Amino acid sequence: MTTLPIEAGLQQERDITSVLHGWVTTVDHKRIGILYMLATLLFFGVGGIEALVMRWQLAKPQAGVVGPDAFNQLFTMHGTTMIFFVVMPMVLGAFGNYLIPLMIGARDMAFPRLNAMSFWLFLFGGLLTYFSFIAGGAPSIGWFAYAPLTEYAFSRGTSTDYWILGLLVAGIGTVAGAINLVTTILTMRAPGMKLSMVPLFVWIMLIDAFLVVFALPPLTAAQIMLLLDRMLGAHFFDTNAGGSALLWQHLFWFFGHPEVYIMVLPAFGIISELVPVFSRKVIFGYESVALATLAIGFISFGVWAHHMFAVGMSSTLDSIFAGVSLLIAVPTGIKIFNWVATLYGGRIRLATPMLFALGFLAMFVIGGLTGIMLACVPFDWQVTDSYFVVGHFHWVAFGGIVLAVMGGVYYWFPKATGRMLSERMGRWHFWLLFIGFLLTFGPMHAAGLLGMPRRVYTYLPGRGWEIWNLLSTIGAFVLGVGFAIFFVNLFVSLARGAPAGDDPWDAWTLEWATTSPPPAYNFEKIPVVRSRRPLWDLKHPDDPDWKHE
Amino acid sequence: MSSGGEHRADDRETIELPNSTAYPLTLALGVTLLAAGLVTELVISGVGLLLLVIAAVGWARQVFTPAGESVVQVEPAAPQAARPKRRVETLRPGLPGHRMRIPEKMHPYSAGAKGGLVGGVVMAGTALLYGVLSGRGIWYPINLLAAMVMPRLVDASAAQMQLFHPAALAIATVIHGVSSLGVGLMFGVLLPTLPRGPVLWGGIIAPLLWTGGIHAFMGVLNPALERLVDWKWFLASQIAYGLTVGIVVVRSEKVYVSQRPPVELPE
Amino acid sequence: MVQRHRHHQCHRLAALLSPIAFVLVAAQSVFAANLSTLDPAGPASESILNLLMLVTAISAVIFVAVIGTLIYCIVRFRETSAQANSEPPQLYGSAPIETAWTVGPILIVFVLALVIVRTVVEARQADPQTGAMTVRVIGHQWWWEYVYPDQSVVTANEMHVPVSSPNARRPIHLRLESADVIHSFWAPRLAGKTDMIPGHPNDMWFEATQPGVFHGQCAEYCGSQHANMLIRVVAESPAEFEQWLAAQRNPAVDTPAVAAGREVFFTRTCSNCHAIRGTSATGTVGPDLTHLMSRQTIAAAEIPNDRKNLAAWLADPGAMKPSCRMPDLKLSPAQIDSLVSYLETLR
Amino acid sequence: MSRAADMTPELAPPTHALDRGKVGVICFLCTEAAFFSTLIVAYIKYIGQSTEGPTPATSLGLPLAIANSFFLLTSSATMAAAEHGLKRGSIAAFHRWLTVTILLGIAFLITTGAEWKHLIVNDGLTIGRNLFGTTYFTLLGFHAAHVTLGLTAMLILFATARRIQPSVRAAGLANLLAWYWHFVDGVWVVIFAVVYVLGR
Repeated sequence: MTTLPIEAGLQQERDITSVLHGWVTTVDHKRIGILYMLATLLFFGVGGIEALVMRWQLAKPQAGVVGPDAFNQLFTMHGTTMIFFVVMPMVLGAFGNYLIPLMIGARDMAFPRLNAMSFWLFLFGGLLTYFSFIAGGAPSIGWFAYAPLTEYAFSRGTSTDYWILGLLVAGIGTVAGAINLVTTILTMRAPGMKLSMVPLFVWIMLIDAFLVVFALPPLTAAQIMLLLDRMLGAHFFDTNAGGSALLWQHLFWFFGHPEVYIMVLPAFGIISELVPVFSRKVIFGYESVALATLAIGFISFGVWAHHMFAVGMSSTLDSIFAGVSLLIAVPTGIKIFNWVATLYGGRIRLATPMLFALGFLAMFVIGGLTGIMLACVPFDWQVTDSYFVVGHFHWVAFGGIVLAVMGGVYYWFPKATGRMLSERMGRWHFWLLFIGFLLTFGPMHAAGLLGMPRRVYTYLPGRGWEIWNLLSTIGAFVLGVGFAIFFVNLFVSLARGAPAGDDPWDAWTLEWATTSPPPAYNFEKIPVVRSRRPLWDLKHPDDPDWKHE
Repeated sequence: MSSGGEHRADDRETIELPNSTAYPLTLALGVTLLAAGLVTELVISGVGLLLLVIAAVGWARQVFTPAGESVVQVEPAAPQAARPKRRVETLRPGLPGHRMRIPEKMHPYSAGAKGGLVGGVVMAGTALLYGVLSGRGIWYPINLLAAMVMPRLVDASAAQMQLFHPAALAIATVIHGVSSLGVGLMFGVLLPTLPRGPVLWGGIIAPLLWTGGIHAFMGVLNPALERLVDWKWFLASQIAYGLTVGIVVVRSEKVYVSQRPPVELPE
Repeated sequence: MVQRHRHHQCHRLAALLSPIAFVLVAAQSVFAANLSTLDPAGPASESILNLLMLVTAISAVIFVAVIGTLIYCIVRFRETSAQANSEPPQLYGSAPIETAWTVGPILIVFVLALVIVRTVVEARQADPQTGAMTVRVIGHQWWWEYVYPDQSVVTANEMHVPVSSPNARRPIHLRLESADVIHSFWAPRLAGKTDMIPGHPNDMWFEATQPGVFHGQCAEYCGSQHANMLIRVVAESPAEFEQWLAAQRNPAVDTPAVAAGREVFFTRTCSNCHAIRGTSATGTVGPDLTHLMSRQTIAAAEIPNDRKNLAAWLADPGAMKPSCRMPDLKLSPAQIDSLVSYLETLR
Repeated sequence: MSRAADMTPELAPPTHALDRGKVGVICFLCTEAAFFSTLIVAYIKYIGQSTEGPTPATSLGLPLAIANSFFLLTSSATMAAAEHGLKRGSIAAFHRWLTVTILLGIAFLITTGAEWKHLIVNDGLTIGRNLFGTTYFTLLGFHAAHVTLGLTAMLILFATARRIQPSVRAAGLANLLAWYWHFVDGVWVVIFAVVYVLGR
């Protein structure tokens, strides 16, 4: 078979400057998706190194690797980076951008130029935030930046302003990207492809993009208020002038909790694609998975104050937010059960993408269960803001999002590059990640239960935390090795990987119906779709899905 | 507006695609400099604003004139070798086809719901009977259940538990009703799938397991109940409930499960 | 009675969940630092531990069921080479089974929600009416101020409370305030944490059912020295506590022998920030020093309060506690020596 | 394997009724609504919380606000008329009604400016004075900025409408711009209720 170059159909690019020029001026959703991927991997490396330095400092009590201010900057930038400059742009920008037009049989996004702008706003926003390091110190306010610590009286200098402005800039890009995704999914589907036929990944991304549309503006507004406080002497969060410290928390978490789902739903989407293909079965309960996602989306706007059980709300509010938070367990459980039921009676192929998907399933159950624990308000009073919470959200963020995303990378890398990633290195990568993950984040739960608060740059000996912190640090470095193998795998396979062919996994969605990598226009002819698995129909002409759906 | 999305499956060999352009990058840079100027020098904001305007104008020109797009020639791709066709196995001998929603037949949901409600009545009756026979009166078991959510009943004495509390009656009714109905629904669906049928499982095994499990945690679930309950009667009421659900469910006629999706998604 | 009953409950649960408890408890040979949530020393933290055990048990059941099924599927349904040319039957779903696994979690959540409502209300209704002793706790960057309004006592970083017993309950009511940013009061063996928010005072209640020094630390990130904002709650018998109160109520002694050090204190701006009752020093920025030497540690850290450390602290506070608010006053060694001698009389 | 194009050729391609521009603008207005909701929530939260004067009761007058409401609400109607004119293909009607709309918008800005001048010069109310000033100038400022943006877009459309042919496209743009303008008016109605009625 022939593999068309990515720029097929566009002008030929030979020397390095014109290649670069081609990439920075591109409006092709696939190239923008790849740019997103490269940029987020870069930020991921930076955020990961920040985490390793912190773990090194915490490996033993009263270590002197970094001082308090450097440490506080590190955890602020680690959280900010991983959430705003890694996970969100990776799932929405890289995966959403690259896959959605292909999956729905479109030639590009609805607004290709806006798409390019979204990427550059994200990248420049990230760089602006990091510029604070050069401009006199990074922000040291924590990623949720609680007022009044962020007010000028307590955070002098410009670092906090850089944090606000960088996130504002990136935020505009994110919202524009979300609008683009919604519009693309609603208006650009291939003929015949009803909304009830799009791949679950697309369904989930549609809901995800809606969450961005409604959740991000409150953060933007809150950040502008904070900026006005800092620059023009306004009093939104100035408690001495009657301003409220809690208003910031309410606004931030009104964004912040949907944000958790903005990050994790695409992981659900990836899993919903991988599990059926590697079980050789149609997803068990397509409608339930889609509706459960919708339910999670709705409920996620009603749970924000469960981050605030310790701020002294009334018992009524505590109970309501606890109840609604518990309720989220129901649709989440439905999804997990549906994925497992998809495995049941299938033919499971343990290729690397599936390893990550199965790792996700196992770990996400635990993350979900500790989430239920945290919704139990009195228990939350003990462990909120402790290392138990750090363990919990990393369990979800890493055991959920990162494992799913890695599975997605192994699954779609052949489509994007025309080459397979090495399975051997993939297996090493997976097992190191899995073991390192358990070792890093498991002990954090124990440390939290034993009274260790989060965001401490050091701790005293004899508090019972040493062993857990040491294990965590060892685990973090195992993770580091795992990711080093991953990056090696990316580079080596890009140059020397086995040719992938159009459809290496024998899959069923439209992106596998074109070449790897696809031409700029994606499809020679836009396919006509009659079922949820158009490639099944193609591969089983005597027994197509559409006769049954 | 541009991009070739509107071109559907047609015979054309060419496709219109938007041209590469630096305006999105320029506009993003303008916004960033505008922001950066606020914490450095306002001059930088000025430059940012200028870039922003230039980019916006250029962008608009591209969108609203044909200059923004060019026609791309489609290169026909070589056909790939066909993959060997894979046979699809049937679900199980005797079952229709290989695509279905399972199970083939089931007791209707209404049977489970009805069983749950009737079982709930029988269970409540057992509990009230206990109240009467033990001489503590009918409010005693009701108050015990309500103490699960009523802090003022948690430390109440056995004597206080015999009095009538309207709120306790309301709360106990809700808790009992919701649980009876929910468990009935679950039993109705799940029990027939277990070997030896619903009556044994629902009537004996499930109540034993359930009571055993709950025994360990009753002190947290409902400390008042754990303090004052008679476990023999507790188990008896559970068995009464389970047997009732099992009997109601098996007495219902099995129906075919719809092969349509349970809900229709928007199109 | 209630208390005893619940204690019993806790042990039964702990036995049931022994594998989990074992991992956590056995690895820590002793709770040397007195700040484990798993080792409650009062009814507030004990009822939380009970709730944790309940949720852990429910979670364990769910976990075993889901992970068991998952592993079973992986083992049982691995593709074999014989199956390479066929596809398995395509199951599209099952309305009844999906109904069951929707209703089941709803019921679990329903029951949990009921228990949560009760425990939350229970914790909050704790006893202003039963004569709890009020302590105002004011969070500062980065130390704690404790005010006993009804006993006219002000101290810092070390809170004293009487032990509560079933016959003579001595509940404590904390009025939590902040002087600057948000802090959070957390002594895990006694109770869960409550935030201290400027402009939004909070309340919490606890009882200490055994004597001892209960540790904890600020649990809401509050700036540079968040990690060195340690809590010490000293629970002692009611008699000892009354003794302590009486001693704290006295104004500072004035010992002529340390007049030189006193001179340093009042001439070198110490009194701008610190108060010493019975003198003209009434600053409120830093800790009240009237009975400084009654405290075991200094600087809201585990630094023993002795002559050597006091001298080192005065020589360069930033060396012991980086970026702390107390400035380096550039005192000469002689001045430090006399100042420490003066401070040592503040018993 | 043959490629996707001839997947199920017997099926006629149905058309999607949804228009990209409209869906995009609706999404955009959703984000705007979420943004203004946040500012309005902050305003409501801080009503009466200022630790010192001036207060809305002493500083805000209804006459100017009612005049402003009149300008904006009327301009919504004239915007609809302009849009309708373009849809009928009458550039002249479009220009006529758009001119009225723009003038009404400018009148709104001038009135707002007058109110601000009064507040700043006479009452000494600035964004840094008290919570009322903080929330008032933030909310009204962002709204006025949106009005200004809308007017700029109208001016551009006014100047280029003749050149953007075929006129269907200009009509589509006018339609989207009208949605935006109605949205900005809607926000004003809420602001009027919150700032000048509820908060005074």
